[in-house]
Amino acid sequence: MIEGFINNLPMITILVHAAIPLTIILVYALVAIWGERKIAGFIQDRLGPMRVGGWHGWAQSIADLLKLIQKEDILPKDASRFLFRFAPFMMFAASYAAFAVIPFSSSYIGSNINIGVFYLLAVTSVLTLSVIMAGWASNNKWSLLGGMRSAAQMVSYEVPTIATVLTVIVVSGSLNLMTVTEMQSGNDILGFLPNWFIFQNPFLIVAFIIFFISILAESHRVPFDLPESESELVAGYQTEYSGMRWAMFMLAEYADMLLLSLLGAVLFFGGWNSPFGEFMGGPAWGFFWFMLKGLLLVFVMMWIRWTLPRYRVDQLMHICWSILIPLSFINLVLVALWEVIFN
Amino acid sequence: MKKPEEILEYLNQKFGEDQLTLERGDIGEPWILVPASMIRDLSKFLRDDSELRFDMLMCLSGLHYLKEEELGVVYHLHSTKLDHYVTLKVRVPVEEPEVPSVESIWKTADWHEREAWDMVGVVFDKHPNLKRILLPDDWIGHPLRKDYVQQEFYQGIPTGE
Amino acid sequence: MGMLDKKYHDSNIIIVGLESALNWARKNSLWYEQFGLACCAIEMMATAASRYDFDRFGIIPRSSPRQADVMIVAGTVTMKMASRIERLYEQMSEPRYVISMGSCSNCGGPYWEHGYHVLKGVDKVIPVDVYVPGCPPRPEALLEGFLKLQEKITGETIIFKKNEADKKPETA
Amino acid sequence: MVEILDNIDQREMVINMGPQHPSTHGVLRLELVLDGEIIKKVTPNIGYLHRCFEKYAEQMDDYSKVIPYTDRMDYVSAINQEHGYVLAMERLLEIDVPERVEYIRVIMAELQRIASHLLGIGAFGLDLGAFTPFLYCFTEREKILDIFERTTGARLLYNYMAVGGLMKDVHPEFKTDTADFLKTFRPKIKELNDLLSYNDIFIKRTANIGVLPKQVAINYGASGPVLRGSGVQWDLRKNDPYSIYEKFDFEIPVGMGEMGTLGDCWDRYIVRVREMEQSLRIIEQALDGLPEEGDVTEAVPKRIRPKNGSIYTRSESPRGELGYYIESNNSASPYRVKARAPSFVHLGMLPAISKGSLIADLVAIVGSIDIVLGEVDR
Amino acid sequence: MLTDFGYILLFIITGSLFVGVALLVAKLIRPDRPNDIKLMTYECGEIPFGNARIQFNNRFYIIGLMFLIFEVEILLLFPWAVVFKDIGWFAFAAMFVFVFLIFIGFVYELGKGELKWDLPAPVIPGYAEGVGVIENGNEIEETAAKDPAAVIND
Repeated sequence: MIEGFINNLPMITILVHAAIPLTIILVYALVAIWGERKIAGFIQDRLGPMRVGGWHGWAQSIADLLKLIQKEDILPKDASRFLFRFAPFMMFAASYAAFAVIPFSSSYIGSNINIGVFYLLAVTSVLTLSVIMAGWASNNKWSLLGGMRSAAQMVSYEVPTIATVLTVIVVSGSLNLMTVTEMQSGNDILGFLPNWFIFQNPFLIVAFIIFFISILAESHRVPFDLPESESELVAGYQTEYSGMRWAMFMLAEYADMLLLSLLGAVLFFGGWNSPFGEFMGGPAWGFFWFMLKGLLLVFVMMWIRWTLPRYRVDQLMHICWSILIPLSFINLVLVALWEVIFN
Repeated sequence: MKKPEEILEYLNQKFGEDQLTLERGDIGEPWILVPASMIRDLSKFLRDDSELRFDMLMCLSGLHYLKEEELGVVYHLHSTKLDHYVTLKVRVPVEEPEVPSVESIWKTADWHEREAWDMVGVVFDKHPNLKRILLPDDWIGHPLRKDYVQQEFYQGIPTGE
Repeated sequence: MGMLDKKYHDSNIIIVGLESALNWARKNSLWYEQFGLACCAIEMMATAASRYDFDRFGIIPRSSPRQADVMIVAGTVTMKMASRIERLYEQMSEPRYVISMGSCSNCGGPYWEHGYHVLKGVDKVIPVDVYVPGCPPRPEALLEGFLKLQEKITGETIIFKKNEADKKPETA
Repeated sequence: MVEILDNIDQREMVINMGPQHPSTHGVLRLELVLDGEIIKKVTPNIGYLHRCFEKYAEQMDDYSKVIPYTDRMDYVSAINQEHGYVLAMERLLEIDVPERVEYIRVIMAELQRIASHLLGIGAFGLDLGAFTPFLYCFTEREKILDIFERTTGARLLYNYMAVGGLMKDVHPEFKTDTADFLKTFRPKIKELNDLLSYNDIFIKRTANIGVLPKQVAINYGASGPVLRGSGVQWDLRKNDPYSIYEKFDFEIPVGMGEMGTLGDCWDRYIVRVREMEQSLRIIEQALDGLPEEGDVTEAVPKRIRPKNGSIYTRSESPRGELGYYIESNNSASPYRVKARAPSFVHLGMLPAISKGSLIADLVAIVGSIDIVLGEVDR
Repeated sequence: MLTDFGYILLFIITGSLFVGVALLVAKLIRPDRPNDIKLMTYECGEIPFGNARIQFNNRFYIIGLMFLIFEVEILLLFPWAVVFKDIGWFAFAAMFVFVFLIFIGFVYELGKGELKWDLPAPVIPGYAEGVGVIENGNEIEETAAKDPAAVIND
């Protein structure tokens, strides 16, 4: 029995290797849901969860998760059975598969493939599919409207996302996320600034702003949260889902939010490179810096959610097609021009 | 700023002497009693005449007079431009509660008349869709009638305690 | 047939431990269905606002009945609304509770005598767990109603007892 | 409903924005015929909260027993409902009311107007997705409810006014409490303006939506902020002054079409915000003029038996013109009490002003006409 | 020992495995008492009528087409972006021509108004002296004359 254990030791390490991002996402999701309610409470000068599990209700999301496990899972009679069940699988599997290429620290990356960015963008467009599937399958007018809106929104906002990611590829010259991060180590711009891409090329700041707006739309955050807008479409494409299946959608949404923030951190803010060069450089510190940058972006998303109202569908499309896309292409040309002239 | 009496003389010149009478209770404000058949073209005249310009129908309420076996409809009109008020009252026997609808003249009358039909049972002819507005469509009887008896069960749910 | 449907005869340590954990979770994350009928709905909104914050107890509004645990019947239930309330209650997913808020939904309230269109108490249509008296009840009374419901949930058991008392409504 | 189903072609969808919906401000059902997301036809369905107010008024054996039921009609502005009914009774019985009672009634009515507008504005922001202004407005509203609670004992439905006076006098620190509230509330309106009124997304979502032309508003019998939003200079406190409103000077804010065409959702919203400032001015002047002595219950008649006759009196409730038509036949119980509710009339206009808009606009239009279902269904 | 893409397959499997295990555990614990009212689709408390699956009209087709053009464009730009640093000016010139051509097509598309999504064409009720409120039917023709794409040609 022990030999069996030893010679398939690598199999265990592989399984553990694949499960690390899973634990990161689960812990992050629990903390993020509790954090969002605390931040909302702080912004609206109320307390947020307090009573559950002692100090400041830290166990609130655990209670929510455990309760959702006990909730009955209703499969409406005239919903199409297979698609209704398959939508959460596809959604979470797609967003989790994208975590394979995120370089969490210099010593850990899911799989170091050399077309990392390309693969990541391909997989996130599968999310659009699963949202439409959920909307259409539950045969409910509200979810159909939610699904159709999200079809238009996520499809259109992929173009500016990819265009801005392209500007970074122009500067970095490689698709492998690990090499992209390695290129941003050290800090010799103007002496003290860490040479992250956002400081290397002025037009990349414009690219980051466009990128941030489009990932807000990609992960259905206010002011673009039309697919499951609370006040118009009851609960959008999630109307018919209940219990653990709905929890999967919630988890996938938060995971998608983290994924796109981490992508932004890798491309623009130098992944696991610490802002002080070699001072706090090692792989463990790298992971800390990387998660800090990602969570900062997630915090800004939450902050925006509790301040701004929501756009209408046609205004949303107008922003994307008439402002973001032309701007991102012009920005692409300018970045290329700047690269050619200066280095 | 016309008084109800002046408005009545002005109308009498137009519609003939015997039709309209000014009545006054012991207390409160006077009203003009109008025969049911005349109400629509009287209202059109009240709204479009340059002297009167009653462009706002403030309130339309249905009543049931048990002793006289009659249904009443009260119109309160107001002119925003010339700032004067008038109250019209129409009384029809309970057996054939037909009153011409003024919905085409003041759009607000649409819902008020549906409510009068729902509550008191006054039928407004040429009203676009005279259906019950407050009570469910399969409700029996008109509740604001003085002799209304409440139904025991509605779709199996007891209405009493 | 999930575990929560069955009643276990032997109450060993695992079942008791699991049951208290499940009850603790259900107790601490009661999501109420966001719809109000009348004046009590304004007090429900005031309870959800900053001063009497619901969120401290982990209570957040959910607009679709599929994801809601508690249905707060806040206001007067009329005859026309009774069938809708019944359907909404049925469409909620299973471990669900009802708080009847305000004397209108408790027993018809000020409209019990001549209210021909008012349903005299929502328990004629759906089973009620906690009655919150008052017209409208103060936000503290509604919070007290929720605490009473939480006590009731901790009392629920999946172990078969001889004198199995069925759901006895509690007055807050 | 069946006839709608027959004549819609395959691409149109009939949907129920039904009694349970986050943004219908209560139990209102809107049957929408949609093409994609554009609304072809809206039919409001009301009656889910019909609580037989008029039948109750006829069964009560005393005129003053109707007052608790007038509270429950528009439960967001209960004081103004009582004020309307009490004014009608006093005109019917020709009672004149002591000065101190009039002043207290005006202060309470204006405080209630601010509280009601705060709820209307908060709910309007909530419909458009802005969650935080809703809670800021509720925090301010709680301060007003504290003042009401110390005076009348209740938070929402007060039964505070009596025919010819008040149930009881105000609590001793009434003047200082209200003065503190005035001081703290003024900067809060400016904060609300920065957060919501002049927010670019809010303007995009509300300008040029649900346009109600001036003449159509009058023909539909609109009143209050909805009529003023369409540019008609009409406020009962100024044009047809009741109680002691002619003693105070305040302007009537009117929609000017600043952000789009005249009479759109933004105009109706900004009229309510500016009206709150005017109410502050009225309260200030009323607080200075409040006479110290005078028993508030001296003019309350012991038994009310009006001879037969009828009266129609209108007062300016936060939602519009609230009218009471009372008919008496010299007995202790009223023969007929008809309440003309502004929200009932404004909801009647909804199909006309929301044809051809999107669902998101319909939610904004329902929020901008600020209806309360207790008043619509009575 | 797994190749890089093997890891990716492993990630996909663990993702769906996690969802499967979570739903399985939930299936063991949660009660399951379906009755026909509960299984009816939810429509704000009403009985739903008419079917929910209507064919959405053609604005999606236009958006899909436009998306396709840009997706293919970016696809072709990816290899260019990777090697851009080594080639320099020639790469920039080639890209500029390519992007400029598609940009002209895009500007034409914007001008023609095809991308005006679900533009609402509100019908504002009119008022005529002596007639009262008229549900202004011909409003739709007027807006059509001004901006053909604004009104959805049904």
